[in-house]
Amino acid sequence: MTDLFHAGTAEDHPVETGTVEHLDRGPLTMDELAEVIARDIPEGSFLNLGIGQPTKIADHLPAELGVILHTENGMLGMGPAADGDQIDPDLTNAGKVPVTELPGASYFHHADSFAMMRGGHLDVCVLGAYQVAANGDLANWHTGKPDAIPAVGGAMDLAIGAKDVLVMMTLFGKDGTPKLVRSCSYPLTGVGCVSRVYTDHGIFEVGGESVVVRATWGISVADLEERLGMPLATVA
Amino acid sequence: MTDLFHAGTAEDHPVETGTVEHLDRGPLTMDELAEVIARDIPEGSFLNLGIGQPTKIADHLPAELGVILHTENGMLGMGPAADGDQIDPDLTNAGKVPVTELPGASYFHHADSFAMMRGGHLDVCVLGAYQVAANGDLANWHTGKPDAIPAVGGAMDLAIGAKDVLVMMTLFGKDGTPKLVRSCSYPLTGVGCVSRVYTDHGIFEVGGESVVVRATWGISVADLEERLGMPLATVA
Amino acid sequence: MARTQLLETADEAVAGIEDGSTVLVGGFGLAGMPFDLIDALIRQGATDLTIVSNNAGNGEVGLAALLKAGRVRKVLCSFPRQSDSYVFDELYLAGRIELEVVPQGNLAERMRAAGAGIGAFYGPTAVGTSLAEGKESRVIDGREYLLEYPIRGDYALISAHHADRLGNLVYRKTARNFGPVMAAAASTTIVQVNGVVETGSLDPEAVVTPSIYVDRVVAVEERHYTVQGAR
Amino acid sequence: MARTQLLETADEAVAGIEDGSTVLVGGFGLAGMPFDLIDALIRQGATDLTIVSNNAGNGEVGLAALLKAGRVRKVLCSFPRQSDSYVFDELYLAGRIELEVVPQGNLAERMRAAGAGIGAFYGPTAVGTSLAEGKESRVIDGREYLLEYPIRGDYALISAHHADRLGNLVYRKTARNFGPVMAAAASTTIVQVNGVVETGSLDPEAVVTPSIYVDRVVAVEERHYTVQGAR
Repeated sequence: MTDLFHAGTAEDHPVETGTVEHLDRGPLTMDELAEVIARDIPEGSFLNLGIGQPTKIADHLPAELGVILHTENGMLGMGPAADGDQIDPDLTNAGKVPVTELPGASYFHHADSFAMMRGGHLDVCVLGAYQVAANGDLANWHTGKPDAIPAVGGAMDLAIGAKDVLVMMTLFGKDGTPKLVRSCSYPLTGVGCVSRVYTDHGIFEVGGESVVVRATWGISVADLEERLGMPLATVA
Repeated sequence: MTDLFHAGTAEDHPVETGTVEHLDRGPLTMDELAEVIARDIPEGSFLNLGIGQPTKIADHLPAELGVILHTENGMLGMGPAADGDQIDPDLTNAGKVPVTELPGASYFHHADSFAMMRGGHLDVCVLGAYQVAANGDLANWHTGKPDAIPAVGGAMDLAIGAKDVLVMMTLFGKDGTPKLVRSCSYPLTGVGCVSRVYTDHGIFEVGGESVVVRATWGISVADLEERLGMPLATVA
Repeated sequence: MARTQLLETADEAVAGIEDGSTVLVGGFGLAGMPFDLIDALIRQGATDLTIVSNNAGNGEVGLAALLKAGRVRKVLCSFPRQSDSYVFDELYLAGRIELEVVPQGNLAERMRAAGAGIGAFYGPTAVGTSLAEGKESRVIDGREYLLEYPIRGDYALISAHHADRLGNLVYRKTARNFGPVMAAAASTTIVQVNGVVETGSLDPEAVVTPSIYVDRVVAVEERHYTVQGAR
Repeated sequence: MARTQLLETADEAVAGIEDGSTVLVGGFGLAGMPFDLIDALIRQGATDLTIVSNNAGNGEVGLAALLKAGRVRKVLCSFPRQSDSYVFDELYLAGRIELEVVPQGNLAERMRAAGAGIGAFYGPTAVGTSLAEGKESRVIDGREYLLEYPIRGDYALISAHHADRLGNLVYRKTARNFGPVMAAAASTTIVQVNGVVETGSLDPEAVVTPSIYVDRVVAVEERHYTVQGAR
């Protein structure tokens, strides 16, 4: 499994290495992707994980890394999901799933919690997405379909709040349509806010002059360019 | 002493009685004035007392009235001044005088404390003043002298924050100049914010079409009109 | 606000809520939702209400029950759509309820502004999105912000853990959520608690909502409800 | 902000503060003043500082000592003039220090805005006074407000009661005052505490400043100072 993390260990950070194509295996599973992202979370970070797939990342953060989880419903120091007797209806994460409390936790009300986010105090947040654009635009709150009930939650606050906004998603929709795009067709959550996109097929840096691919899994950079319909820069 | 309070008991509130001239005695002392004001504080009020003379009012509030004192440096439920072993450098009032804590007290930080004031949650505050104008303008923070060091503290926040802003002051300066005036010559603390002015010589309602005198001590309404140089309305 | 009233029943606690009121309702999903007060409000009968809450109800309890009873004209919330928000969904899709979606941070901060006497503020959220439409914007120090106005309530219905007899409140864990902000943003704040304790028994350093923000308190039986997502 | 550093001495805690920095200094009078950190800052030598604090020093200790050492170019505060503020008074009257008087509520709320990502806000204080001069005003719902901008610090020096090893803070009584607001408003927050306790020993419901706002912590000997106004 070491190879899986070639693009993601703290010691061997993708920013400092060249682009790696992993062609001896298929795309990552979402669990593998969570593990890759976890390796990129800096030691001691304050981290918010969006509802859905990103919550898996917590399972791959070693305790000694000292990462502290924020949940926007008013807590720092959130622990793993609660099981059995641990379940307390007064203690849930932002997805309303019962969770636990770690030593050193603290609780605060919603205005304080969002002040923490909007004031730029969180180091990293990882969000799911419908689409991310080459310039870092994020679309993850609304499909734009006329019969969809709009529901934004804290997504727009997270998108503009954390110092580093990462996206975790599959690179293609179920119909094969790319979700990393030149420009979002879905309603935006935030403008130019995403720095890096982690997908089953590759890791991409966005928001710069060109999209930079840091790693691929099960596909070459050349094939990715073709499927995404956009040029991709690599790092030597 | 009952007569002293004719204009001020809860049962016999000046709003509901005619103007009373107390000509059988001299002006009130500041302690007597504090007692008069205390009788006008409604039961269960949240009350802020300004630095200086107004702090004396606390000594005259019976516990059964359930008045809760706010101090803008972050506390509700402030008790009397601390003596001897009670003195704790971490527990002072807004004048930096050591005070005590009553059961049911709570502490909060400065932004929360001023949000409480500015959000209009305090029922009453009583402030000292250099001048109050007939329209309710308050001047209590700056003499306007060129060599004076300006220092506003929380005065401007209190002036606009409490539901009812009362002033406690001597009616005349040491040189005999009236401090209840047609229009303030000193720099303003707040515009049209004062509802009632309690002085050694009389109680006045301001901010209406005319200044209404509710009670006098040691001087007649007619003589007050002459000394203040303004017409005073009375209540039959 | 004058001295807090301690009431015997949730029905007494919600007495007098007028038709057409704006009611801030605490809770994030089920955590912190004032079930007993909402049930009492349904019995009380006030209608044509505007509800401000993070969600728009779960299952058929609490806020969902109020919606189902047809008492709500409009909902301001951040996240109406949930796995079990079918009551709201049906009303909304049938055009029988108005919805204003407000980003969660704006919902909290706009209520905080109402409680704090702030006339309006420039917030960083939703710039460049469809939720910015119709809002004034301004560039400050090179960053764009949107002008956001306070959200005030005629009433707040919230849930806390304990109150003392003066009305000071403490909460439990993430059930704190919107309670403290709503308590300060409403003209009349009504609180259900799991217990009323003697004045002086709460740590003054740990009081979260001082009694000045609390108008009516009622102690209720401990809540029992199914936790969504429990595994 | 990444993991909080626990340091052995106040000198280590204030290392690296640059000339010309804006430093938020906690305390209301002497309560909550970070004496040890200020003394260390005097030894450290940074100069040309802008200080944001409620007062401008008492006697010749703490902030007054920093002023006396000639390290301060400008003070933003609400209440410089006190019975024992003679160090400031002399510097000010001699034209050797700049003063910006800010109403206490604006001082607190403007720092809160800096910590909360608010670009600016319309506040109710000082309307119609000389402190409104030069400020934008706006009538909202029939009431006039002034536009107020955030006050950010490069550093905050504050005092708290206890920290846990992660950097979570609790305070004591009215010494809490500006500490929590300044901790969130500064790029680097430095805290002196009376003691560091094990992580997990603070009640999570009673933590006032979460560790995310705390960069450096140093435990100091208990403070001894004369209380002004004690009788």
